[in-house]
Amino acid sequence: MKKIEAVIREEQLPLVRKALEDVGYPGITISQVRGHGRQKGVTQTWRGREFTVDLLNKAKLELIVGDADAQRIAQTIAENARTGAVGDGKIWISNIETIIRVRTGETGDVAI
Amino acid sequence: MKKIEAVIREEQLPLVRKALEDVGYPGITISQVRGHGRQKGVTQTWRGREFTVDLLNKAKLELIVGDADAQRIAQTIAENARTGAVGDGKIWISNIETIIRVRTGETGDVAI
Amino acid sequence: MKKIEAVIREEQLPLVRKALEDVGYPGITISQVRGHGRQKGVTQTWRGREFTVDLLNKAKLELIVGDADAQRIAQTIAENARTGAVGDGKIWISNIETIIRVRTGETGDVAI
Amino acid sequence: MLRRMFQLRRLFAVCAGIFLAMAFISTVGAQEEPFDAAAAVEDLTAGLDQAWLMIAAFLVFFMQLGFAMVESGFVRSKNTTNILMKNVLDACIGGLAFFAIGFPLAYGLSGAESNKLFGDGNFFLDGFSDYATWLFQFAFAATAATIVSGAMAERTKFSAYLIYTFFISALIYPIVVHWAWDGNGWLSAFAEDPIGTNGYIDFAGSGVVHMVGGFAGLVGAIMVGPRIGKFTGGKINVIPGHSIALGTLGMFVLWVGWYGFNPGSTLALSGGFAALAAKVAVTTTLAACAGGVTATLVSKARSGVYDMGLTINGILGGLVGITAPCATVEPWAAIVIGAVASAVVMAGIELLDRIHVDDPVGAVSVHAFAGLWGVLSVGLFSSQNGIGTAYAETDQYGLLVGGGVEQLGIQALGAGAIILWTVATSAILFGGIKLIMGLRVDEQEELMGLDIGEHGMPAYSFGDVLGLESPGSAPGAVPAARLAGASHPAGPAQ
Amino acid sequence: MLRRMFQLRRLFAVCAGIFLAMAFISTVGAQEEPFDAAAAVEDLTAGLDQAWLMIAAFLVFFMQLGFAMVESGFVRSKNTTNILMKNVLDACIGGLAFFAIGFPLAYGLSGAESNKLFGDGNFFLDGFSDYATWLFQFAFAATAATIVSGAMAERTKFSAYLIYTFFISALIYPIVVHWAWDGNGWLSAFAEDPIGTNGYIDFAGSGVVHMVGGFAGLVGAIMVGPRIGKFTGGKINVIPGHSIALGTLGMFVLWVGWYGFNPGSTLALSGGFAALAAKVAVTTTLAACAGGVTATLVSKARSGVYDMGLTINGILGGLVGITAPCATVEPWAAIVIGAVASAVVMAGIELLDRIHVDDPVGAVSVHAFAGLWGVLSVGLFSSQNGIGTAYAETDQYGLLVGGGVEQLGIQALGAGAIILWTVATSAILFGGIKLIMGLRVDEQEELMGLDIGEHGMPAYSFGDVLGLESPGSAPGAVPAARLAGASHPAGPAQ
Amino acid sequence: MLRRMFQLRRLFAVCAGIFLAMAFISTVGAQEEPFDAAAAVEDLTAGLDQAWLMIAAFLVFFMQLGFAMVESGFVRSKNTTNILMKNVLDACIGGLAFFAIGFPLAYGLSGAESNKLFGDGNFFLDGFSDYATWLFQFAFAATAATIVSGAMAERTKFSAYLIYTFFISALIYPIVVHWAWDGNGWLSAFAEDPIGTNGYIDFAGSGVVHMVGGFAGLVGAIMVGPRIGKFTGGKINVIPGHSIALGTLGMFVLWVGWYGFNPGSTLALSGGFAALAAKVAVTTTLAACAGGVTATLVSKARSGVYDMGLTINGILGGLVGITAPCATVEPWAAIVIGAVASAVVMAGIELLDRIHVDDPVGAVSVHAFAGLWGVLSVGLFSSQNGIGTAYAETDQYGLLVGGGVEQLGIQALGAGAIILWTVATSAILFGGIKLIMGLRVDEQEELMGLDIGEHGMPAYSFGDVLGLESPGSAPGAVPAARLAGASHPAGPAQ
Ligand SMILES: Nc1ncnc2c1ncn2[C@@H]1O[C@H](COP(=O)(O)OP(=O)(O)O)[C@@H](O)[C@H]1O
Ligand SMILES: Nc1ncnc2c1ncn2[C@@H]1O[C@H](COP(=O)(O)OP(=O)(O)O)[C@@H](O)[C@H]1O
Ligand SMILES: Nc1ncnc2c1ncn2[C@@H]1O[C@H](COP(=O)(O)OP(=O)(O)O)[C@@H](O)[C@H]1O
Repeated sequence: MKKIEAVIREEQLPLVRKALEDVGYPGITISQVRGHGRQKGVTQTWRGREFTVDLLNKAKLELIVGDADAQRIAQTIAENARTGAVGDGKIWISNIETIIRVRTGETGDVAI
Repeated sequence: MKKIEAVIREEQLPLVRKALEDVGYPGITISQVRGHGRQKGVTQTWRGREFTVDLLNKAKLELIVGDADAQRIAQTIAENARTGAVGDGKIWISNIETIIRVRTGETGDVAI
Repeated sequence: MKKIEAVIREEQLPLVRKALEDVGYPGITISQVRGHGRQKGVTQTWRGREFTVDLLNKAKLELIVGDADAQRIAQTIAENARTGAVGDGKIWISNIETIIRVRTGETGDVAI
Repeated sequence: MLRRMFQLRRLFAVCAGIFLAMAFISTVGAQEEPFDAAAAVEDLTAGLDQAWLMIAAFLVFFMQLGFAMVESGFVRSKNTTNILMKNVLDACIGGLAFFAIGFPLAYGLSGAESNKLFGDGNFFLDGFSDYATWLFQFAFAATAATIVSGAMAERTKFSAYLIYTFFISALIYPIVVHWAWDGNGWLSAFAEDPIGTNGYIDFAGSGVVHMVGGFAGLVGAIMVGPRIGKFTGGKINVIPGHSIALGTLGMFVLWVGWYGFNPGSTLALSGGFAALAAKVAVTTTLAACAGGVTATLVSKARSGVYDMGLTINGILGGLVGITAPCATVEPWAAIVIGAVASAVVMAGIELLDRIHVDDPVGAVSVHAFAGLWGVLSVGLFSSQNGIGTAYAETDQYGLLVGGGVEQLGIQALGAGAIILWTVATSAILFGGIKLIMGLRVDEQEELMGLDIGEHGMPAYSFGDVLGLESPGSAPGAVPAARLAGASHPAGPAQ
Repeated sequence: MLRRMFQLRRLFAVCAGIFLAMAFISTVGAQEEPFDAAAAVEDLTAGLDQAWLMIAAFLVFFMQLGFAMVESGFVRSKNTTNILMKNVLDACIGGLAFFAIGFPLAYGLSGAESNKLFGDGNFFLDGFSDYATWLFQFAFAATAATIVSGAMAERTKFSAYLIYTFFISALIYPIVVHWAWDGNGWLSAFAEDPIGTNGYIDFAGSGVVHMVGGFAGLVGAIMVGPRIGKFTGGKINVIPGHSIALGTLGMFVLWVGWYGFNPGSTLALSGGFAALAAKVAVTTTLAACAGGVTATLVSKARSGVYDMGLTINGILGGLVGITAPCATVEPWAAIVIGAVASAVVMAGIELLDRIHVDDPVGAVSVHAFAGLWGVLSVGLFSSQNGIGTAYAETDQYGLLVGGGVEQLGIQALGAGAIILWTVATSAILFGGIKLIMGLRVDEQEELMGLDIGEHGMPAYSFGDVLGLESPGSAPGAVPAARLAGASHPAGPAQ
Repeated sequence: MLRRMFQLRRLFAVCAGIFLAMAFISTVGAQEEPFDAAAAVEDLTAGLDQAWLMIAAFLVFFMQLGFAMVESGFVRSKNTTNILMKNVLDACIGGLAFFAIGFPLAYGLSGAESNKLFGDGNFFLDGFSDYATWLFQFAFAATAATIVSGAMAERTKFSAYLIYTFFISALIYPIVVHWAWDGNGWLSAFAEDPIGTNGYIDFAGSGVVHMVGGFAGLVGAIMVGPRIGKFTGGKINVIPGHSIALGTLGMFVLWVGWYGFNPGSTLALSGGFAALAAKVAVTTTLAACAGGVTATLVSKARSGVYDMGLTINGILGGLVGITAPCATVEPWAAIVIGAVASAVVMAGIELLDRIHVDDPVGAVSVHAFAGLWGVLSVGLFSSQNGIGTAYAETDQYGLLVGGGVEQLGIQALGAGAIILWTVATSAILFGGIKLIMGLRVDEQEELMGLDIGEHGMPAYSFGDVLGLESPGSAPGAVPAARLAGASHPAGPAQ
């Protein structure tokens, strides 16, 4: 099994989720994070003074998927999260050794 | 060393934490996430109109544990997070290469 | 590629970020978490009654870095997050198989 | 004395007002008629006094917001919608109930008289046209009702609460009003032949309003039981509220509203009452200040921190305490009464914890216990001059300022009667509800929060974008569960 | 009748007040002159009446806070600063516009007269010194303006909104005021020779204020179009607001403010008006209560939960509904009117969803639709006695209480005229803005939230420490983008 | 002139009120006595005037909520409880201090007189029964005190702040009141023989209240030093507040409260004062509107966004600026004064940043700088008619409207005296506190937030379930640290 982690723009999330539904996926866990890569932050203004916020809100997606599906699902995310401007985010994949479905106690691919 | 990640119902957290204390564990990191797997969301109502919220709040637990303890601790979590209904969550285990205790700079099993 | 995950005190974050900027790093993703290890919590007071909060707010950092940089960056974080008191946190490193830059679709070290 | 006379004058003034309006219409046409000073003064007097009553009523009604904010700040965010909606429905149901039944039972007259125990006329305001009085009394009734929601917060069924709130506004509270404030009430200081020398003195209602709400809340809190996790195996746990900002907002709103509650209880400005109202505003202020300072210093001494939650409760305790004696004590005594009230509140919170009664917002300590202290303090601190100006020339006044023990005894009697009535009727009411439909939400709902279970919506949603995609339920969509797990208790594995 | 006379007396009283101040100064020196009762009474009358008007104005202005809080609670957190600032600027721009142009168009007199269609004098308050009247009318104008922001929330350009708000305060609203409330207005019940028997009766402005705001909002909501994601392929989606606590806070503030809006519309207390104001306060209260209870019960029956959002809307609907008839109907009718208003609001929300008009906070349903109901209800429920006391002895009153159909007809005529004028002028105004500068923010900004795009700041920031390190922009620093992506549409890869 | 006479009349009226209450009691028995118009009018006058003073006091006290909300909205969430509690204790400690010492130093009379520099009688209100006056003055004192908390927010020790707040209410503010407003004060426009022609004119206290609070805040902000991270190596960093919603809420509450502050400063309605109060309400409104519009437009021009924080500060600046001249200038001048005040506030914020003084909420710019502008603007814009109505017939009035330079000179003198006194006493006070106990929390506490360090609780807790499990501290439990790290500086490794 693989774990796909994707950090994307919050506002692309609806699109990505729709695309995932179309290709099918076993489940997803999402959290709010902040970060920056090449993107250099945005300017905000507080009582007359401008300042740079260099950690921007992003959505982090985690999906545990079977080995066979990993590449396809990662591609789906990448394509739908893309706007072409800096700040689009990163996706990375790592290996998972065991998975347990809490409800049933099942483990292995059937538990994904 | 292993990393155990568990996504469980928020309301099961107290039970799980108590059970973990009973079996012993080195430390824990918890975050609020949203997700769905087989669970199809809940209905909410906003000014007269019902709608489905399909991302539900969950608690995500991360524990770095020694290789020997991983299975036992994952089982403890699974058993105590279980209600038997969809939405109970997933637990997955992956490998960790290095660990550093910030306070002392120690690394390896002693730093867990 | 490696993934560095660090759980540190929130109030050390500015220092750590400054140090990271000095040594250079490709990007970072930060989230708010709660946790405890050896630290036994703090006392709070609510309408006259004291209680122990045993899950403390921490900042979690995630950085995907090249294999060569992992050790150096982890050390930088450790040194700058250190106060010497319990609660300083943990850093752990694991392996990443693939990385994709969403904006361009590039993969591999160039996408970090 | 002033007040006793006033009751009669009120009706007269209102009638005069209506008469004058007519007179006015005709005189305007013939502008040059001789000036009738007496009629004009009568008109102005009615205008001034009714304006005072209305403005005071607006301020007292404003306290609804104060209660809603303090209570919601002191509960967890998952029960915020629930406590807010209880506060809103208190006002709404209370208004209709008090219109139909409550006010008639308190002050209603069938023929020319009611009896010593309850009013019996003017149902649905039939034949009653002193609207300013109704408005003012309604705002008080809404206050009494709203106190209970705090004591029973975070676990009480919404439907059960609605039934309760109807009955406190329609029955439990109005009867006490009749006893203590109607000219015919058996306890009333305004009765022809009052009990003892002065009758039971409760100027703005430490007993009539706050003890009724507070003791009903106590009974409710006991009967509904503590929240899950509050007391575990003899251990007292702490369940902090979710917003000190809302709590502080509510406290300040209540303080401002109290300037309607206490000074407004002169019911008039003319006839020298303005000076009395001003004095009441001062004693009210000083008691609140003393309550706040006391709680701050005591909490610092006890737990080493300046405890904002206790300070809010302490100020409110000071305000509740001064509500009965505000017109009859001197400023220095107001400070003492406020400080002691604050201590009573803190001791009450400790006590309830010890005996495992769970009052999430401190409503019982603030309203029942500090209210009781306020009622008794009339018998301890009222000055001869104070009672003389507001009620009647008398040699029965505060024990500690040399006025003998009689008034203290009557105050104790009044307090006892109010407690007895309130506890008895509340116990029957909550007992009945528990038997027939249950008082409490089920465990799963309590854990998930009542906002989701009873109202279908959390109170807050700060992560905009993450929530955006939620689709509306298209007709025919698969019905989703209201509670994530509750509706599938060990449902079939898929 | 009372009111008609009153208009003349007002000017007289103010002049008398100024004269008296002078007189007073001289008499104080010679304290022992004979007491002039008529002069003293005149002074007190002016004092009392102006105080009432001012206090009512303060309460009505307080409603600005109520609108700001309800509207911000009902939108997403990413558009909170935006809706708050729109509400603030409504008041600020509205105040200046109403001073310069609005009030003159409503009530201004050049020479001794205006015409039936608009006032034409006293620009910049030149030659006008009845300041209490201006203040009261300003607070009303601000109310009408602020309604629209809710209906167009979460997607309207700030600059476009500023232009609109200037014109509603300077032109659209004042003309309607002139028609309905000025002594020369063609619809006015205070005209020498009013239309029909009584003229158009709208005591505190269900039509004049709320329908104007509500229908302008309807036009605006249609012209700006629905929010992204609200209607997708024929499906009605739900976009919940971000804070029920703010919504409830706002509702209670509005309720309290309404005690200035309705009872204050007697414009005086003397001459028997105090009793009328008190009656108005009671009908207002009962309608609000009935609106709240109705929404609660209907929502429970329809969707199985006690729906807080609808309850808030229902109470506000009850208040809007009773605003026209508050002085002329009996308490029982107020309950009916409030309950029906609440039902109208709920039906309106449903209807707008169905026809794909996106009104994020329910402003159109609450103000336009319940306002229309309120105007018509005058013709249905006004009692003969009610109209007699507040306006004129007449045999034309409520249809359902036996007073014939004429008044209902006139009410319908008035409502029709208001709708026509408001819709026409709003359509031209919003159409013009759309053409010249655009009404709507761009898509990227709407998705990110208007707070960032228009105001450079999110409304909330709860994670302190994580934000601490943000450095201020040193001069010469690399300019960063306002929107994370918008300004680099497919910018060069680095 | 009106006001000067009024001071004497006030005492008389109160006495008359009490007398009348007595008279009334006896006459009621014998209803048919001849009608004494003079006595009745005297009673009504006292009633009306005291009611005005009380209602104004309630509104001014309401400003405590406004300050608490603006200040908490403008600081970070980790210091929210702290700033709220400082605001609450301001009122509480201020009330007791002003009762015991402050009011006596301001207005107290020993025997029949005080001196030009301070009052010296009526300590603990001994021998003083004009309660409405005390209440009104207390509300003003609480305002002056509360301003400082904002300027010193997010790093000042709570205990140090409590000491300061006692002294400003007991000493620093009351002395200025005596100088400027007491009939014996050396600057007072109400003195027998005032300085210059008219004396120092400060109708509602731009100088007496706002400059005192603002300059004390300036001294405090300098002496406590900037927050960690505000200025780093010559760079000016930005530390945004945590809630625009609370900031807006507070601003609107302050605006409403200002309707008590300024119009209430007529101190009466009778004797023609009602018309003056209404005029004051209008100038106050227009200045606030102009302040808001100015800040909005300037911020848009300067930084490209509609800056809500500046708009809030700009409106408050407009209100502070108009506070001194509100009674003596014409409406058009109020608009100019408000607009300039708003510009002064924005320039002040910029200036303080440049000279590295850290004022987290803009209190110094709003209250000290706009207050100073307000005081001077009296000498620039007061019309002859305006000064004549509110003070005395005179040929010394506003320089820019042709009244000569004298009044401007006296205003500058008054402002200078206030600044000197306030800065000197504040410097001694804060210097003493710094020496003896320290002004500032330690670094670790500042980083963690004062809510945890001083009050043992964060202000907010939105993640309910995750917090649920916290057990209460069972007796004998291992004592846990208050701050996560502070108490274990390099504690033993475990
Ligand atoms: N090396 C990295 N490690 C961890 N997170 C990263 C890394 N690079 C980027 N991110 C995350 O991805 C987000 C977008 O990255 P950014 O570099 O701005 O986009 P782009 O790939 O278009 O250059 C960042 O906000 C950050 O959260
Ligand atoms: N494949 C997955 N990848 C990531 N998270 C998952 C996955 N499956 C489930 N989850 C997480 O577990 C939670 C519960 O999953 P769900 O499928 O509803 O439970 P069950 O295992 O009982 O079917 C989800 O809300 C989601 O956060
Ligand atoms: N074994 C672990 N697994 C997951 N998180 C841990 C673990 N140990 C510590 N942490 C995280 O690190 C934080 C600090 O740990 P703590 O043990 O208090 O510090 P120290 O290393 O100084 O003893 C905790 O709050 C927790 O979030």
